[in-house]
Amino acid sequence: QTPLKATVSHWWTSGGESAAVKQFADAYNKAGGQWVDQAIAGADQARAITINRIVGGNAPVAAQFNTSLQFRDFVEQGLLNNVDDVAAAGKWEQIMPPSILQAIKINGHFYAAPVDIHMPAWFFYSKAAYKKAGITAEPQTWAEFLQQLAKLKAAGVVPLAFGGQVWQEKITFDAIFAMVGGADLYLKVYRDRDQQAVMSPAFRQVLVEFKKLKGFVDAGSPGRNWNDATAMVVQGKAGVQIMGDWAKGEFAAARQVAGKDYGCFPGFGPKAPYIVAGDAFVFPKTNDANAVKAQKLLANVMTSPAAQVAFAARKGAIPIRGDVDESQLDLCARLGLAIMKDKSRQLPNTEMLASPDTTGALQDVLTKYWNKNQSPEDAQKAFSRAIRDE
Amino acid sequence: MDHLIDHDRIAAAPRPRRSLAWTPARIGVYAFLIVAALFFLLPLYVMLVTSVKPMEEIRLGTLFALPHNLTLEPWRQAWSSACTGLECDGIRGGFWNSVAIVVPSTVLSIAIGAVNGYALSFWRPRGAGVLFAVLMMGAFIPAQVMIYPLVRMLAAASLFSSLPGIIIIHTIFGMPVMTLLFRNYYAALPLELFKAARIDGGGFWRIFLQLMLPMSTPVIVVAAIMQVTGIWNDFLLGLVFAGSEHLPMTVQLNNIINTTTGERLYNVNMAATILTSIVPLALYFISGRWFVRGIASGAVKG
Amino acid sequence: MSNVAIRDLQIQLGGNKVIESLSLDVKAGEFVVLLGPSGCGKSTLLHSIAGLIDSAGGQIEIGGKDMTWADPKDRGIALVFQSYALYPTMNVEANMSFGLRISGTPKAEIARRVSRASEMLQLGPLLKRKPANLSGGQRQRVAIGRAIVREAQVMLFDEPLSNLDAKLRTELRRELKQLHKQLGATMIYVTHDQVEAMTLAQRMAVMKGGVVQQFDTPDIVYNEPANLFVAGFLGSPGMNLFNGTVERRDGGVIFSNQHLSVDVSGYAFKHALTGRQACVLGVRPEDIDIGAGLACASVSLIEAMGAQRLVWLDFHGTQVAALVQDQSRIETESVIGFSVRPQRVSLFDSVSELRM
Amino acid sequence: MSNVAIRDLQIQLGGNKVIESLSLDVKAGEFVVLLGPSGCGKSTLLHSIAGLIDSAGGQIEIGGKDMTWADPKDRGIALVFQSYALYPTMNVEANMSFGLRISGTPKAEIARRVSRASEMLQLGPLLKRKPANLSGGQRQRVAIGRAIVREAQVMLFDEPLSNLDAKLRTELRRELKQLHKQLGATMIYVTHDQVEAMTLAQRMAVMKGGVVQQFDTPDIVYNEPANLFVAGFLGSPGMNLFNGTVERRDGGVIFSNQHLSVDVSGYAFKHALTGRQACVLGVRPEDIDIGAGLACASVSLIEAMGAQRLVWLDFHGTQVAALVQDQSRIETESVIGFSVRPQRVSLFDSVSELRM
Amino acid sequence: MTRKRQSVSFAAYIAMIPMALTVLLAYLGTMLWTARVSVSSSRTFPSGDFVGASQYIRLFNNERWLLSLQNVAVYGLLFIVACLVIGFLLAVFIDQKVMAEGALRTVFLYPYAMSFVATGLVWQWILNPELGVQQVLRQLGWADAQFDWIVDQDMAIYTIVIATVWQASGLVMALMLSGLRGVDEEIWKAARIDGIPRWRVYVSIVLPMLKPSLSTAFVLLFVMVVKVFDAVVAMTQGGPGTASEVPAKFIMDYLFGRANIGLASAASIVLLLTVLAIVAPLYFVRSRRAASGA
Ligand SMILES: Nc1ncnc2c1ncn2[C@@H]1O[C@H](COP(=O)(O)OP(=O)(O)OP(=O)(O)O)[C@@H](O)[C@H]1O
Ligand SMILES: Nc1ncnc2c1ncn2[C@@H]1O[C@H](COP(=O)(O)OP(=O)(O)OP(=O)(O)O)[C@@H](O)[C@H]1O
Ligand SMILES: [Mg+2]
Ligand SMILES: [Mg+2]
Repeated sequence: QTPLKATVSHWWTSGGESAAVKQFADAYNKAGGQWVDQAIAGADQARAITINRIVGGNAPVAAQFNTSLQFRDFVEQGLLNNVDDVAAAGKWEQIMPPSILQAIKINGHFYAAPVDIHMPAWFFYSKAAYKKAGITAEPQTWAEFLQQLAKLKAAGVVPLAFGGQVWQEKITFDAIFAMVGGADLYLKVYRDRDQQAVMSPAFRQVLVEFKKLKGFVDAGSPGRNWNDATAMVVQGKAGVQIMGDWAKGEFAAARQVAGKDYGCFPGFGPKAPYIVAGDAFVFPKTNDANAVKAQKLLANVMTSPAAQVAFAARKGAIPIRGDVDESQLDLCARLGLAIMKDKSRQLPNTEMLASPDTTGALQDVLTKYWNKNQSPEDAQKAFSRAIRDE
Repeated sequence: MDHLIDHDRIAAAPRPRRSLAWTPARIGVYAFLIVAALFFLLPLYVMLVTSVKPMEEIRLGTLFALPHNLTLEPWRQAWSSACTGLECDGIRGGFWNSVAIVVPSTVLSIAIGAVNGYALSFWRPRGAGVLFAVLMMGAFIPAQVMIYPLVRMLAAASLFSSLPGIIIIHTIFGMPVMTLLFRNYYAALPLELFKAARIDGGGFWRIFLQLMLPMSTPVIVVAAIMQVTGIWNDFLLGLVFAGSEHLPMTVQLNNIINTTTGERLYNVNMAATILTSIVPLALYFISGRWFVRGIASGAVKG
Repeated sequence: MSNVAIRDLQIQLGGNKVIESLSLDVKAGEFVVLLGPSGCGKSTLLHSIAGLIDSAGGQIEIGGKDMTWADPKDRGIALVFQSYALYPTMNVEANMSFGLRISGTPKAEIARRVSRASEMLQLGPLLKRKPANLSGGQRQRVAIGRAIVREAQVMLFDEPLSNLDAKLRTELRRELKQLHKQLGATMIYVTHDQVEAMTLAQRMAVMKGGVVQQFDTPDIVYNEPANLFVAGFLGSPGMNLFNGTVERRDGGVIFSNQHLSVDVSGYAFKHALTGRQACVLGVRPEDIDIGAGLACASVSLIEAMGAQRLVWLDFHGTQVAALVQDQSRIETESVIGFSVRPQRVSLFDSVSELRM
Repeated sequence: MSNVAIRDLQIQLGGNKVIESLSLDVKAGEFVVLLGPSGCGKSTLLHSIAGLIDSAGGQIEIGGKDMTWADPKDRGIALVFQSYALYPTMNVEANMSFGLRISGTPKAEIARRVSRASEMLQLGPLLKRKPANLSGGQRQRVAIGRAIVREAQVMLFDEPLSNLDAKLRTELRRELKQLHKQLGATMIYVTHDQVEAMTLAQRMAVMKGGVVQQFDTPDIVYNEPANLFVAGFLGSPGMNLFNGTVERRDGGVIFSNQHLSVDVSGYAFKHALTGRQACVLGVRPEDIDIGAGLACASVSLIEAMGAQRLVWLDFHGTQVAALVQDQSRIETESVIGFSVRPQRVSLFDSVSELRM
Repeated sequence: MTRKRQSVSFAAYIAMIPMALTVLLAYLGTMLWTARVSVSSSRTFPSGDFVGASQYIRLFNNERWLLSLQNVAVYGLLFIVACLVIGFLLAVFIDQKVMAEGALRTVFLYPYAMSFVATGLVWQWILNPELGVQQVLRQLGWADAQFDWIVDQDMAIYTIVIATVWQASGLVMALMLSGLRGVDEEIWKAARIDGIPRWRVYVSIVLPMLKPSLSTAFVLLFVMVVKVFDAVVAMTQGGPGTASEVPAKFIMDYLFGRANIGLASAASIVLLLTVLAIVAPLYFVRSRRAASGA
């Protein structure tokens, strides 16, 4: 019997990511398949290639997307196969967090296999820098956090390691939004597109607080890559960075250990919201029976507990399911996995709630507000327009 | 008195080659060139230095400093073990694919551009002017906008995901500029040469191949510089149209450099970038002797 | 052996009407020389015969076929460019053989023709040089060679010898004449050298401003110019011209003005002379005898020209040139008598400027 | 008013030794004409005087100063290029005035010079045209104009009139002479036109293969050529040459060979003749009298040349040219007698080829 | 117009076939396709509906788009002028029979061979006030050296100019050099006789003779301007804020990241029309001048 050949397109190209994706490949090969890797760096790029390959009649067996609305158009065009039977067999409905399910289950069918959960708004801090500034505990409130930033500043370190690129600005904003505005407001604005909520004083306050961070970033921040910002924390040049959990890879590369050299917390206090994002694979439509079999096998293998934990450990993410062997995971991931058990703390990130177009428009609004002298009121108006604009 | 001055002059006159004398003007020339060269080399210096530093040193952010612990590991890694997805074979993997794409694409696009330019400046077939105008407009459409319809066309012609497919695509995208380049070059040649060749009974192809092409070396060099560089460095079109068996080297390069959320190894990135550029750089260096002087010399009084 | 017939040719270049309406009939195998002042349209005419310039009107017939719109290569012509137009990337040999190679002439035949031309033009040692490394005259010879090897039915030469020394020029002149005999090709030849024109031409056309002024044998053109322009243009210097009147008197015909009077009784008038008529008398320098005569003039300049001398006389304010063959002593500033040979004069109507 | 002195000049081009060792002394204000076969190095010489070609040895002195390595612009020269070398993107006016504008000549002065040159060269209506839209002769005139307006101390002309018609050529010749007088500039002038050479030159240099063969007044060069080459090169055609021996006999000096014998008693030998010596006798076509004489030859060709005719005689296998002035009847193929004017011959040593 | 020559070789028409096919299918085809998509509500995939000018309306209500146009105008002007000037100067200076001509040529040309993905990063570092030139100057004791354009709202676009000029002027140099080498030696000689200073020869004689090369270079640079993308993404990502946004990046964002090819197509069409509006008059003037033969 020839192995089930599966071309898999994804954008995991760095060393750590390669190690992670290898877990999937090994698992798949062991399960009787043959993994053909198609790595393409850059998420936008990779998705564009996938689109074109599908159009040109040369689709991969599986293609990576973010767990979001990105592939909604594919479904509407009837370009994807569903994996309903795998989902049913694997009891996805029960084991997966609702925000993920919401993204992959469209019109009652499962069109994607989620493979990891990223929390894009962790707070990483340098223990050395905190020591230097005389801070001993993680902040429990937003106000406390601001005070700590001020202390760090006084101690001569850059308080907030910040990469001034739109997507990083957006992550930071969403973190603040979730913390300061609360989950309700967050959902009202992002999910329900509630104009009133956007124009509310509470939202205005979120904007104001967000902008306060501007006082704690250094002059070199605009355009900085996230990993350069992380490097500042690694070296103790900066105090805190708000970044996705993939940043742990940089700490690891510098041989720093969570809890020892640096700390991580997902928000302020025990009830802080936990923003959920992640990656998923979709399965382009094909009539080739073998390919369909391969797709199902892939969906099954990639969501299996063993592969999940092996993958997440190397990727810096957390598994999509709780029933895994946590010992392989690091401190932060274990913390995340624990939080995931509390469904009330989960918040979907914007990509899951709004179309890529709208998300982009929001980024435009935020970057302007962050970088220019725009009043919060004007930003509110722009925000409301961007949300309305479909 | 006159006598003496004459002797002085003779003594002072640099005997062998006047043109190499160190006049103030010449010193100025060299000063300008050296300053310009330094400016141009600055980024390369940073790239080179970065490529031989370990990551710890790079994180320090001392950009211009020479490496403390010089390491060639990044180069080795870039060449043979950097990961792009599952494979960790460095950038060497696509080298021959790139060659297989670049050589025919460059030759074909230059050939077609030269023929077009030649026909446009000397023969002016009816309607060619309009075609050329539209072609030039086409140069301004972002290539990415064109990809989708082109994919469908090539798929319809069963050329999608094949070597001929990507060669055709590069030829299409190169055509406006190549045509323009050659058209303008030929427009500057004396028309009498063309007339003489017509009298000699030269037809369209003869005149082109035996008279115009030999006179085109400088512009062919420029065209080759542009096409080889452009096609060698392209990865988007290669990625979309070449099919997975023919992925060019730059796909690996891009995969190594362009990671979004994985860790970034700047030293490997720089080494990989420099390594990938070796082929065009070699071309630049070699091309020099083809910039000959005085093409029109002796052809026409004017 | 093709004739060349041009009818009502019109040519515009960059907005200028260079040739307005030109007709010229060159018989098959004839050797025709074009003469005319610089910029009168000679090169333009040759180029349009060759099909290199589109005509704005009229017709060009070569070998009995209408070739007005034919391709240059189908006209059976060869052309020596005034500007040489050598192929800069080819050596002399390749420059000459290019056309033959294109037409697929056998190698041996090419070699034969090239070696013959290069011998005739003394290009032997230069065969492997590129045009940029040649002197002006050498380039010109290569240009001639390129035309010669084609052995075309109609050969067009645009001032082919202007950069050559007298010796070579004389030789080549002879060789071209020889070639003409041998090939029997029709030749149209532009030159400014009147000796060349006289010796080569079976007929010569004198042009001015895109219009043919006279087209006849050299003898007739020289001795019986059709109009004042031709009279003044040909010869170096041209005819001496005297304004005056001509009338029947004392049983003869007399030309006279204030200072001069010539008995032109033997003159062959085209139309019978009626009454007294304003006219211009023209006489060539060689037809003025110096030393004796009724008219007196002072010598203003003597130009030695090797075998002979050109004496410029100041005759009541007009300069009169006289060609003196003998070695007799003449001094500048001296006053001297001269006479006009009456049987050698030409008369032109003052108004129409045409020969009477 | 600068002299030009060239000493032992050596020039190499592309590996060829074009000029091996050339010396030439041109006095201040002199008008010197360079003559020589195509490719003998005339243009090369002019270019090296102008400083456009680096010499491989020797010295060039202009106006008393060593200019061997001076910049062209510092040499006080103007040069008309054989290939014109007009600036293709500038119109005629700009071509002429560019150098002046650069040197900061006042506007009025520029206008004056340009208008004078363009009048002299009849370029008036063409001032706004670009070179590409001019005829060959018009381009040449622009090239002359560009040199003239510079009013330089030394003016170099490389075949400046080769593309012009005879009439214009005569006029310009006169104008250049005039200009020379007026400016007093030193002029070195390359031409192939012997009439031009004869009429313009104060002295002329005849070159061959990069070596000056004779440098003297036109009269002397024409009548007493220094060697066989000059004898054959000058004149069109050149001297008729007869091999033979010369010896003192019967109280006189006699040149003789199998068929011809000439009494050259009056000949001014440079060195006294000793015994019998092999030599070459040269005589110009115009010094051969036809119709009477001891020698008989058959007429092989008659070339009409307007005022005179060139009769080619077949004299025992050698072609002898005779210039005939009168209108007497001569027919080809007929046998005719001729004689050589003994007072006009030149004698050359058979071995050294130098004038005896 | 006079009658056209009828004898244009048949081969000339054959030779134009590849160009004709390319133009008709690839260029005209995609232009029409793009125009069609721009009046539909297409998102990730083209859809066949018709929504009139609504994408265009949305486009022109988009601040970022308007800013992009403005930026690209400023950028384009500076970039083209700088590249032409520097490229020409480099070509001229290299043409002075200098030593190591080949090496110098390569030095000026090498940036063109390097992917901006990496060199853009290097430029980002060099220009970064905390890492690059400013920092070095300060360490050298020039305490208030200020060179922070890349993080400055008003100056960021100029840093893109610097980096792209660095990349492209070598190419202009090569183009100019190929033109320069086609200038007849005799012209130089004539100018030397006329006593024209070398720089003046270049400006007044050679430069006009290089018009074809110049116009090639100009079009090339213009295309680069319209398509400028890599450099912006690699150096500033359009920032700080939207200070260095450019149309090509806008189009790319909407084409892929934001999955709205309708809007992206509308933007492409607008861009194309803008280019036409700039180029057409130039073209018209030129062809008029050529026709009048002056
Ligand atoms: N660039 C060059 N490289 C090699 N040889 C050259 C070069 N230029 C000229 N020559 C040779 O040098 C010789 C002298 O050339 P030059 O141009 O001075 O001749 P010239 O006397 O002006 O002849 P003409 O009367 O034909 O113009 C010629 O034989 C020519 O072939
Ligand atoms: N491309 C052109 N555009 C405009 N006018 C032109 C063009 N070419 C030539 N002319 C003009 O046409 C006229 C005839 O030119 P042509 O070259 O035929 O003269 P020519 O008789 O050969 O003169 P020459 O004896 O000087 O070579 C000239 O007055 C010239 O200025
Ligand atoms: Mg002409
Ligand atoms: Mg010469």
